[in-house]
Amino acid sequence: MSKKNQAQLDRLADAARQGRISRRDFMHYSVAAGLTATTATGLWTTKAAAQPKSGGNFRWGLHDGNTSDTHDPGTYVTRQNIFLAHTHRSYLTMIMGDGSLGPDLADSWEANDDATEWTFDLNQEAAFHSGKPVTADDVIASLNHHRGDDTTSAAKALLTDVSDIAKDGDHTIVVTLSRGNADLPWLMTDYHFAICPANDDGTIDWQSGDGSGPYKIDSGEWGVQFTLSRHDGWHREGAYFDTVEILTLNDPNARQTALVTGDVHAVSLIELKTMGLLQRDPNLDIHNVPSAAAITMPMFCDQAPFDNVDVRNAMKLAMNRDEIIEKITFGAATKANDFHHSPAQPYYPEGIPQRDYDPDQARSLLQKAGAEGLTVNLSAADSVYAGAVDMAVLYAEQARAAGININVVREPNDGYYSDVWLTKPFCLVSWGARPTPDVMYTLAYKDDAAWNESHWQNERFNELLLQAKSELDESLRAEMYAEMATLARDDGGTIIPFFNNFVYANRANVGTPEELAASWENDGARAASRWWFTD
Amino acid sequence: MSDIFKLVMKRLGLGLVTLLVVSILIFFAVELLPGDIAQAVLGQGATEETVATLRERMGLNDPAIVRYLDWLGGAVRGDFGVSLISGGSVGDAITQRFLNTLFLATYAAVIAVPFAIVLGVLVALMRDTLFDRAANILTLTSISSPEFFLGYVLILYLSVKTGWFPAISSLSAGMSFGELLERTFLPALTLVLVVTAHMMRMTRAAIINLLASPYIEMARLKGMPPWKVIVKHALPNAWAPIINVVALNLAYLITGVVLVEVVFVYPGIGQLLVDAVAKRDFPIVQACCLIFAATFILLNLAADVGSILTNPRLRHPK
Amino acid sequence: MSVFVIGYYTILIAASCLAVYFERRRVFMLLFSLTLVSFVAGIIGGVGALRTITTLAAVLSLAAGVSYAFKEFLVQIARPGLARELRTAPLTAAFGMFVIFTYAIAGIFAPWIAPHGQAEVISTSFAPPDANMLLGADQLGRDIFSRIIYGARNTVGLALAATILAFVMGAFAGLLAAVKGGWFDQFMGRFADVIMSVPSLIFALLMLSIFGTNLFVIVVVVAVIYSPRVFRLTRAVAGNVVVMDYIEAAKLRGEGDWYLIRREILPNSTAPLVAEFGLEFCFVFLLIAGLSFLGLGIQPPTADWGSMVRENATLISFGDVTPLIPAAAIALLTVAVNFVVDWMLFRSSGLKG
Amino acid sequence: MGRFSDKDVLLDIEDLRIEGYSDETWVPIIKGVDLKLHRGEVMGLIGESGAGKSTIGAAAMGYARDGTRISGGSIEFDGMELTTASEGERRALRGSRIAYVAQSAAASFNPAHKIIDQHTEAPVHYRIKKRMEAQEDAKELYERLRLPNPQEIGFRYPHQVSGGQLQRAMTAMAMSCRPDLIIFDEPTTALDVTTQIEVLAAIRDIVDQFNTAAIYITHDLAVVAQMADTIKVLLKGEEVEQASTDRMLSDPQEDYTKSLWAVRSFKRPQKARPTDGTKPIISVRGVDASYTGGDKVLDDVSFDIYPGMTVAVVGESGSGKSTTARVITGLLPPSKGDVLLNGEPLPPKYTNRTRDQLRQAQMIYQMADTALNPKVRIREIIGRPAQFYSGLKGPALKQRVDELLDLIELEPSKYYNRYPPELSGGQKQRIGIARALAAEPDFIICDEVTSALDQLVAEGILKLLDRLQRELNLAYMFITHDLATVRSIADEVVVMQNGRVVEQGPKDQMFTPPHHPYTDLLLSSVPEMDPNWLTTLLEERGVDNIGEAGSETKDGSEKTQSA
Repeated sequence: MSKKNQAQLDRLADAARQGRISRRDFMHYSVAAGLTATTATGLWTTKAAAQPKSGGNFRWGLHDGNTSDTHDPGTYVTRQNIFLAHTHRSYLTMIMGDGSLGPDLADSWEANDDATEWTFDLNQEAAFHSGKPVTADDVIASLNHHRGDDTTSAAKALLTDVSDIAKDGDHTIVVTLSRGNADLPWLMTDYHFAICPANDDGTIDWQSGDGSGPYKIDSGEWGVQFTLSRHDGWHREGAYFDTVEILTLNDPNARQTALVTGDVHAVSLIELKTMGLLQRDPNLDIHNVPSAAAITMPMFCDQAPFDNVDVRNAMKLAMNRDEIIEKITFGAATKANDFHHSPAQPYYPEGIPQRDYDPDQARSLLQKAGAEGLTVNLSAADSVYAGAVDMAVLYAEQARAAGININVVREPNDGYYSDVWLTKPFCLVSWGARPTPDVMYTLAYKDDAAWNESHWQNERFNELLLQAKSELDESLRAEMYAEMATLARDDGGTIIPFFNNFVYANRANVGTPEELAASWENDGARAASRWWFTD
Repeated sequence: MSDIFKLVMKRLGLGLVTLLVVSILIFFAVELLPGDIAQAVLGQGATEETVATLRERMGLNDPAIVRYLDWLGGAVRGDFGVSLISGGSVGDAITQRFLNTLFLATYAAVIAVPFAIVLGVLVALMRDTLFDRAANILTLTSISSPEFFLGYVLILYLSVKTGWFPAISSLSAGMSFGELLERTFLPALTLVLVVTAHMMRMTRAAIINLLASPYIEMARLKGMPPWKVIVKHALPNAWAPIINVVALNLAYLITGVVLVEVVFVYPGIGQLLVDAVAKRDFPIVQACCLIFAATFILLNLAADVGSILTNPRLRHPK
Repeated sequence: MSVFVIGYYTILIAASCLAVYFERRRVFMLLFSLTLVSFVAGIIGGVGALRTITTLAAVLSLAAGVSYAFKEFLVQIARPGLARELRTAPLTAAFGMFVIFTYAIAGIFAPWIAPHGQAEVISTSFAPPDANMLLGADQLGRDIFSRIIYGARNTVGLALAATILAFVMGAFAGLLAAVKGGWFDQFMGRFADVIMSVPSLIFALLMLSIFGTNLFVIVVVVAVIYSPRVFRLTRAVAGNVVVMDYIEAAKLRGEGDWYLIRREILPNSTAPLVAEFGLEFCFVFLLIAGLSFLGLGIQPPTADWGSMVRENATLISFGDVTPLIPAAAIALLTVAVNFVVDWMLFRSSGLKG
Repeated sequence: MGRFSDKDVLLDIEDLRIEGYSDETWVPIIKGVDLKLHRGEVMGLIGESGAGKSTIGAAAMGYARDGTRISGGSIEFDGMELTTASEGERRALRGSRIAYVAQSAAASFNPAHKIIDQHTEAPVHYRIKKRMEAQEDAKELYERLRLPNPQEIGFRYPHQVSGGQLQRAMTAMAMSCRPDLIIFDEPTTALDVTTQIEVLAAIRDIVDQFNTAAIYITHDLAVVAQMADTIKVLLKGEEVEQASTDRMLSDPQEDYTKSLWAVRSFKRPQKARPTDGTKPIISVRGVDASYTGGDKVLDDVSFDIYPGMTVAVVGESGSGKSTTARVITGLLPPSKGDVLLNGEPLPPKYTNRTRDQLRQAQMIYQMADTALNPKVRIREIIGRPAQFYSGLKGPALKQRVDELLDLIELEPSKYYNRYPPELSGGQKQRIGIARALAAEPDFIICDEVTSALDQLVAEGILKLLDRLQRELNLAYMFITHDLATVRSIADEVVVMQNGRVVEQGPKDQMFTPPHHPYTDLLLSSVPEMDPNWLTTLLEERGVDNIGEAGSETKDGSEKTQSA
């Protein structure tokens, strides 16, 4: 390496330390200066990446909040709920920046052989903001809040297999399952399972807003703003900001303006169409992170013409995913491969060949199926996804090259999920992120699932699904998921064009870890405890 | 004076009837909203059982009439019930929001009303001059521009480009009054632009309308200078229409600012109402609508009383 | 001192002198004050400010010239009676009529004028303007110019339909109330109060949520919201007419209500009603734009100015004028209508102040 | 003319030309008028509407109303040329040296301020007097003008004071700076005769006392005869002639002036009631009536109207004349008593009457402007009743309309397609008559049909009505406050006061003494063409016994402008 390059790298490192350039830029310039990517990464970690430091008031603008939101974890639904919960409450486990599962309230967990019994050891230090230590009783009450006949929790379905939750001392709980589930610790990261202080009667006190998270609520108004300050003695690393303000900024323009003018330090969503323009602003860092949320297009496999696998595959081949991603999502999406398993989820199977736009092959498959000149209706509504109808229209245009006529049917926004989804044979659906492939497959691809949206029946797939669920050996499990992915890709009835990325931004003076958790926007909704000010 | 009292009482009575009709209208409108509140609360994770349980808990299984009468019984006693979704008292949910709205409305009104009237008098005095024409075109333009457009333009120039004022008006507890004024300056300015034009034009029109009156000619023939003719002889007789348009605009400042609240993320009652409609939270919708309706009725009443008080014919009966 | 600056002041001062010579006091005052303002602006803002002033003056005089020519054109083609009235129109009103005329042409002949379809994706997102696309492309690569042309048809057409319906309902009820009087009048008055006391945007929000956001519902809902205002005005205007002796004469002749409304009252109420129509049209237009802004108006991909503003509002922060164009289109039309209405009000009030 | 020497010329107008703006062009209103006024001289300007009297009056103050401009000539006031003076200089004269008294004091006092505040405005503005001094002065002037309660009346608002009093207060206000010249613009036209007389007396008094010059503008010859030293007659913006009052009355030179003088000569032979037992066509029997929630406005009113006869109902404003008409037409159902048509009782409300009953009683209104729908063509205004009652259509209808237009002496082809605003006042009134005739009625109520018209035109209307009565055997109920009209057209007279009939009988009886005291007051208050009439009357009755003091009208309410 020449001297000149060395000097240039030093300058880059300085700039990076002072927060003047982002990691991406650093990498870009370093590679341009002749370094290999690996070396550059190493350099970034050692020289450039600043050490987190404490202090400051972090203003955080969220794109989805409602005045009628509440502290009840059972009815959490908006980003405001979820992000606040990740800031002022704790979960048993949490998803780390690298996508692995890490400890939160639970220091460790282990299962019996068939994964029907899980034991969680709680952190001894953890305490609620009121000062009360977090005990097994609190955890049990919090989980039970989502169980039982009279619960109104939206997370009830996730815990149907749980037959019992018992405590083993003040800081240990044992969860018994009716069926083995190797993913239980992953499930515990679901945003509903926030731990609240228990009342004496075994219910929880969610009303007070007390929690054991990194920040405690000083004041707040739903749909408007919450002011929080650091919870001294939080049981985990982080929480660098002194205070955090969480603002609900539903209007995209207001949110963006607030960010551009420096009124907030980070926002949970930026408008895709302005992403390119914002990237030019040296004061901002834009993050474009793959997520596990997806757009799907289920076809009823038990109904003509989709009962023929060649037709299904022809439909899949007739889609130009790159164009859709470019035009509809402005590049803020990760190309999917017709199986509902995102790179942001664990056990992601690498090496399955990507299916691409191939109208000729699609045409020949249709010929084989004897379905040339196929005409189908595709239902869509913009409430599903901003640009859903445009996307359907674009797809119709692409499929014409394969000799497929797709009539786009615009459905009413209200009641789309009761009147169209699971009713119309071919429609557009938006899925939120699920923590593990198991949850996703069980919910929407298992043969007897209520939400089996494509009516897909594949014996091998269902068999593997059950096996994998209780398989504790990670490599074996990964193999199984890879096979399931191939089955879904080649036989399944669901076209999956893309996994939508999280696109969010922060001011350049906010330091972020190298790897950002992909479970939610803003580092898995944990920006408040993981990020810091660099100036 | 007793006549005015009688009139006020009569109008208040009519106002109450109007409120009652409004409440019935709103109740059944909310009732007719498609979609299910329990479903809305639970979102994507809803199952049939949880929805049923939640409906039961919210008391949605009673017939509509029973629920309305329940609510009415409470409302008459000053209890507007609890939010179906948050379970908190409606009064608590609304009070702060309404105070915020009132604050913004007052802020805008304190600037706009005197400004509009003085400007209106000035252009009436200088009618048919270049100044009048320019004012006419400017006010027409500001009336004709969508509020969100005005808001965005202000944000662009006074916030993004110059950084003089914050682009969003989030309020937090413990703000000083000065900070409060600075934070809410842009929405207030937008509202000022929207309502000033209307009031100014009405002031001008009301004054010019009177200029053909014999007593104005008399004042001129007494040798009074033009400003005195306008200010002393025309203005006192023009108060009734001016007060009316001021009242109308004040009502608008309170009830019609949803768009401005959205653009500036101001936590006013309009946003609350829009949210509540989206969530079908009937008690909140009902209470907000009644507040709006009552504001409208009271301001109209105030305008009528004001018109009477400024009219010597009615103030000093024969 | 550039040639531009020297030329600028030379022309201004020469024109001022000419004005003095021909004893045009107002012209002189205008020109000379402009000269003085230019001195100040030139010192503060430099040549750029002067150029802005020049551009503004050019735009203004262009608008004035077009308005004047358009007025003369109308005068030439109109019937003699109408032509005489048109001749009294001030330039602003002529400008208003010109704008309305242009919009009408754009709306009616949209498919022929617009170079591309309103939903047609012809380019990449936010493609800059070129020969093919006058104003560039929007976020989906659709031609903004074409969408604005279609927007004239959709937005204005919708507002027009809603206003007409509001007028039919409101005016009919108002006339009937004025003629019938008594409890019917009272009842209608109270009913109008009820509707008016619910803020229009909220009312629209509720109704559109209930009945869905299709065009028909929007028209009806907006009409219902604005008909009370029309009702009140009609009631007031007709109230002044029904006390006239000729109404008494017709009543004493034994004429029915319908005859009274149709033949006696309506012809004498049209002037204020037409003026109000213009104003209401603006309000309706703004309400619909507001609804679109909240996502409750005309549904995509139909081009509509309100939602075009909303869709692209985030670009404003980057100094991109795209979202301002449809908003300006809204403002321009309402200004134009108001100009014409102003003139009509002036004429109907007979005010020569 | 000998009383005034040329040295004392106060106002000298020469070749005054004024233009008014209408239909995009400036049209001449005053076409070269000369006027010379000396200190202390009172000049009467007389002429019909449109003669330009008021415009000249305003011009004398250097004031052009909105939409008019002085286009030529000179106006010299006390040596100062007003046409070239600056607006400020002209303004400084107004109120201080030249004052103005408007036609309707009720409209010309600002309703928002107390009378005395408006009075003191000019003196305080010109720094002639301090506010308190000006107030004292006002009270003194009020006293001189014989306003009741002069110490307090100024502290009332205009609407709390009656019309006659307001007119005097306005005269006092004009005097507040002791001007050299006062312009009186029809100051008594809007007043009842009994009120008019006291205002006239007060004005004449005060002008004499301060030796103020005055221009007195009116259309009423008898009034001007009382007030003016000199009379100038105007017609369409041009001077007809000028002479001293005596000469003008006794020996007018021009034909136009003579025709003005001759107006009062029309008189129709008086008819008596039929004696063959014919029933009255309309019979009002003991009618009481009141407006909703108000006091009784009619009290036991009874009278009969026989076919082919004219019954004049006279009284001042507020006496119940028009209310009686409303009861007869059924617009105001009586609270007691009833109305018979040809001996048959009529349903009290018009909505319950049959078409034929409605047809038989028609009405002609005072204000032709509001009586004819401005947006309907003449052919439909007249044709509609014919179509409505007789079912005429097509050519038959057209023929009937032509017939009717012939009857009212308007050329059918010319007026058939016109709109009312295109017609003159007299023509409009004729259309109103034709509309009533189109119903082929037996009985017509004429509500002050001539009071809004110039005298010559009114004369024509009266003659037309008379001719129609003879040809069609119509009965008229003639509501009027003008005794001259009564004298010329009535067969019988009903005198009303405060909702009561105080006297009724054949006309000749009514105009020969002895009268009911109220009738007497009415009769004696009508100005006569004798310049000494007012002086004589005041001597006979004493200043304190005229006008409101003499009558007993309930509130002395004024006749307000109805337009």
